[in-house]
Amino acid sequence: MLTFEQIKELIELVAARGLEELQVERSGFRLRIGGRSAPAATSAPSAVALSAPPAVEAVAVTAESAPAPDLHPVTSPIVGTFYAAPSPDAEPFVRVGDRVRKGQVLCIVEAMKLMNEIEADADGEIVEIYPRNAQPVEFGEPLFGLRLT
Amino acid sequence: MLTFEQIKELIELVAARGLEELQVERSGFRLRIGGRSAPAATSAPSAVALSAPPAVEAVAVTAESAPAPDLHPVTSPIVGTFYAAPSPDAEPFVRVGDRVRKGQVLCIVEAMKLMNEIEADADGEIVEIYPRNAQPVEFGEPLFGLRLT
Amino acid sequence: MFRKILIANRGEIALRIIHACRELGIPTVAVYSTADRDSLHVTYADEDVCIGPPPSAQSYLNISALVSAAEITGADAIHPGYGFLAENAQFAEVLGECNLGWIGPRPETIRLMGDKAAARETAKRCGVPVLPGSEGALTDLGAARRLAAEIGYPVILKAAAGGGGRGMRIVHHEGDLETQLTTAANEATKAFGDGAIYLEKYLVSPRHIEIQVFGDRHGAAIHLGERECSIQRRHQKLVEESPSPALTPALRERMGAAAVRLCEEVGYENAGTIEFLLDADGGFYFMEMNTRIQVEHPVTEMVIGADLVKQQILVAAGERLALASGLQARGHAIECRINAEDPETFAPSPGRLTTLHLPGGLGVRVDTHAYQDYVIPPHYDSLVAKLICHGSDRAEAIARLTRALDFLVVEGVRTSADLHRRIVRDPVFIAGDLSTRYLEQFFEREAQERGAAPEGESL
Amino acid sequence: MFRKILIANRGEIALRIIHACRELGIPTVAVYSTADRDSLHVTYADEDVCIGPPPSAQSYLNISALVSAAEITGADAIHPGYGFLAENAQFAEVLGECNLGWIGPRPETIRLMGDKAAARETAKRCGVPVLPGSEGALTDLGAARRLAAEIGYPVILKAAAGGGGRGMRIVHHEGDLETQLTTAANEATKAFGDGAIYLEKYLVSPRHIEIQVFGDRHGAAIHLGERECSIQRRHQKLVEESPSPALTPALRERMGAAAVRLCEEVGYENAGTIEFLLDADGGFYFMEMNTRIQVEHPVTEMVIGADLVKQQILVAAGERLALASGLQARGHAIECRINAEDPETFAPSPGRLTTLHLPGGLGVRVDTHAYQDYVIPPHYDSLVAKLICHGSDRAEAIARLTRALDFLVVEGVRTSADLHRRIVRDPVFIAGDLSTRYLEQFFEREAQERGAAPEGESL
Repeated sequence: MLTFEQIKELIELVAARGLEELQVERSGFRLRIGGRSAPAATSAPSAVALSAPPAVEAVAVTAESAPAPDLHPVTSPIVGTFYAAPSPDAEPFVRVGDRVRKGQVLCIVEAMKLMNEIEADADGEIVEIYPRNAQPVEFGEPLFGLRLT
Repeated sequence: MLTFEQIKELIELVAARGLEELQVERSGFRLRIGGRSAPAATSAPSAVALSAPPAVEAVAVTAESAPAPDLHPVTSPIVGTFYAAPSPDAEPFVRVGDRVRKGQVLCIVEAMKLMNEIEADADGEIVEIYPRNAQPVEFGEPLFGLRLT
Repeated sequence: MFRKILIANRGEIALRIIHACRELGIPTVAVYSTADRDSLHVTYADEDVCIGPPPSAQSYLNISALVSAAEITGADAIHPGYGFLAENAQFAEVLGECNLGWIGPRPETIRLMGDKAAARETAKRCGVPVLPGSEGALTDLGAARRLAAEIGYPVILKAAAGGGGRGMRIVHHEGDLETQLTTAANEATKAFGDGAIYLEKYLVSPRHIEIQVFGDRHGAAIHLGERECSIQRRHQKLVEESPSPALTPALRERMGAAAVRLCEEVGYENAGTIEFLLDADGGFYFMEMNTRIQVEHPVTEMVIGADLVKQQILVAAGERLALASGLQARGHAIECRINAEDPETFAPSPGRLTTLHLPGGLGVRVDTHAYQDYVIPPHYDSLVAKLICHGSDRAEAIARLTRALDFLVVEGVRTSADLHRRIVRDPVFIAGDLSTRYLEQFFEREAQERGAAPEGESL
Repeated sequence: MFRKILIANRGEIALRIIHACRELGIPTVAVYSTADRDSLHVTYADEDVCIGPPPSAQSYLNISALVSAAEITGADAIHPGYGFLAENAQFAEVLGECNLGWIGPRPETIRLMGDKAAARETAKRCGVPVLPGSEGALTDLGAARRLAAEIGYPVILKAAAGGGGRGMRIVHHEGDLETQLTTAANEATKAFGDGAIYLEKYLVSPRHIEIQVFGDRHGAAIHLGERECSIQRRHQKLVEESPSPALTPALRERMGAAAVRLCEEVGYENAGTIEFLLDADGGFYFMEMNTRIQVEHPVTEMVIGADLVKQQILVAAGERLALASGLQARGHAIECRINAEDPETFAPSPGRLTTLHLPGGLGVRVDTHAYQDYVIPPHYDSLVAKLICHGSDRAEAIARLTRALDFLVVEGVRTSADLHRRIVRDPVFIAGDLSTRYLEQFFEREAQERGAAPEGESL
């Protein structure tokens, strides 16, 4: 896993060297930096690819699982589908900027048709809501970033 | 390749831990330290063995190719058999303590029935004669250690 | 055909299944606990989902998390591998209810074969020999005497409620039967509060021979020869091979036919293994059926030249089995399980693999999820790699295994590799003179040799 | 049997020979140049001798150093591998004079087959087809016209003294013959000072098909089927397979019989390969004989299930060949050569392998001397590993090769792995539609596709 500083360094390098693309895929960590669109060359000198199937996406920078380090994450205790609101027509449980209390329901994660209410595990202010509505979430995936109060 | 200091450290460790044996075999370097003759245990915890066939030799310490660093080595330019003297009955070309001059014949290395005279490539004093008489030597193997004069 | 397969497992078998799916062109979903984030099955699957914390009960055994993972990734079938939920009939049923394919036999078959008594009954019904013994608990000494005389000594007395060796007695002569029965009943009462005892024929040094079977939903039921798995430590297999040095073509034919009868009787679908004990006289007895792929399936693959995991997937998708009974075996294959464990105590030895150099070349197969710098987590079983060698005959397979083991380098954790290096050089192993007591006797021989060696020998 | 074998080679083939020796129980001596101190063949041999500095002429080609190394270690036979001194008749003779065994054919056979004209004559003598053409240089235009009409257009004109494409002209129609002959003769005169030209049938897109042969000193002469090696870059093979998608059983029979006739004619001992060009009509023509083990011998081993290097050793020691002609092939095997080279320019790319993860599992064989952190020296050829995959048929072999290539990780040097990943996905390759022009056409197709793709496609 690369640190934030290292990723920044890599971006600078990719840009400086005029590389077309850099992929790093290792141990559950993925980084892909799309550089300048080069004319013909097919692979960058230092490109690292564990699997070959040519990915067609063109991502600027994607670094999974890197929520801001100063926020308190509320993570999903189960695998399932994230819902911001109790029903499609209803208002979301919380919005960015809301102050929440420990035990307050923040969202629903649906698993096997069961609606699991996810509660805040601390008092705080909602600074980030990571998943989009109806997005699948994994165990341990950060759902909200709280600034603790 | 381990340094002299590291080897000494390993000997201390093998002795201190009461190990039966330590083998390190890596990249053309071999080290084998025979420790105390332990009663029953078959393999030392940190023993590293690249090949398993049980060697029956019991070497105290064998560390190949580690001539003293302050001497100038005269190495064998060919694979063959080292002879210290021109014939079995003759006196050796040189002895430890002799002063030799560049170009002076120091020994013979026999290869395919050809007697190749090996000359000193510098002036100096013979401090070490590494191979025994009639011992096989490899290309590049140190034959003599000279203190340059 | 399935559109996407979720692999409800980890380690080498997860990777093995990924291989098969890749070769069939089917995308894969890996699931993993937080302890397995850096595992190769996660790296090499097309998608991956973290399903829970390290304890298996909350991750790899968590049915709800697995079904959810299939749902959020759009997987339409699950391969359970071996262990974990592979023989869990309820899991198979839940998948059926959720319209998810299950790569294994029907849940009712799993349930039937998972019940020892029902499995034994089924085997008897279709003429598959079982160990002769009392049907249920013994009623009195006279009945015990008559039965023991009928099946022949030695016999074993077992607590009906029991397990773990308590209430268990081996009786070699009729004269000992009464005393031993009393002792066993007393022990059983003390240990389980139930003194009921049953009696069974006792095999002194049987071989563990298992038959690989396969069925499909179109009525095919075949066998793919045997594996000898006699080399075990505490009922955990350590070395497996195919063919068995003990089987003649005629005996193979008889055991294979018995296995196929059992498959036909239960309408067995997918891959399965029927375990037998084989005595020195060629008598064989049904022990149990494993309703899943086995750890040691590679030795069968190496000799018959077919991919069993691919067949599992194809058959589960409704295709006809592409293999036939009595497929021509070529040569001989032996598997060594390289476990991360202390070579003396067999205690697990998790940790970082600071060096890993795997042997290769002709006839060498390595199934592993390990790589240099991989950290073996302490939460799961200790299997690091399966080293399988194939040769034109048993002698060549052993020679190849020996050089492969000698060239294997694992540093950072302690492994069973050195034990294997000694086994493959053991004259008794080389002679093929195996039984489930082999390993115990092997250690005894080693201890004797160490004891017998003069002090000065190691100099 | 030999008491100790010295391996006069390096890299993967040295390790391959060590494997065979270990399995036969014969101790080995590795020789190495100072550039190869850290090479695995040095690590894994029983003994090792440094024979010289990095340049091959002073080490691996240094006959005196090799003989001395055998003498000081007490080796009684030398295996030359491929390349270096493997086809050096003088080396084989010297060994004979020194009472050292030579694991290869007799020196006179090496010499005979190493002389193109003599080899061609020998082939013709025993009815093995050669490319029709002029015997020696053309005398006049009339003779050229008659010969070309007889063997059919296109024909190729070649400078008798030549090489490297100069003085070489392909003639498609009789009308062009006169002009082209003049041009070719002029070019040849300029380039070589000799305007002599000969004429040969020109095969437009032939396949490169070679037959593995084996003989022993007891008169056995057999063939072990073919390998198709059409995928070449500048006459260097890149992908090899067995069987060839182009051979019918009848054609295999005919080519095999021709190869065996040639072996019988020269009393061939040990392993050898007879290379043919095969045209689209099933006509085949002798090109040359390689009097040694080939790089691509593993594909044959995988389908026939035999160890060719072991057979080389046994036969050289005077044993009878343990293989028979027309051995039943099982399935299909394909080899990819993973070279350390720039994927665009093919320039060698030596350096440290910072990461090396080799694929494994069913049907995957890797022959390599590389390991993580190994430094590929710049002095020798760029072969890092041979990845060989076996499947029950060609489609399965390709699918397996694809997943194995996808799971291969080599970091630190640039390799041909990515080119292989593209080839195994190429519909023309998958269709088995191969010729020696395949790779050239493959690159043309790729260039066209890149040109044809709309700008926005990659978004």
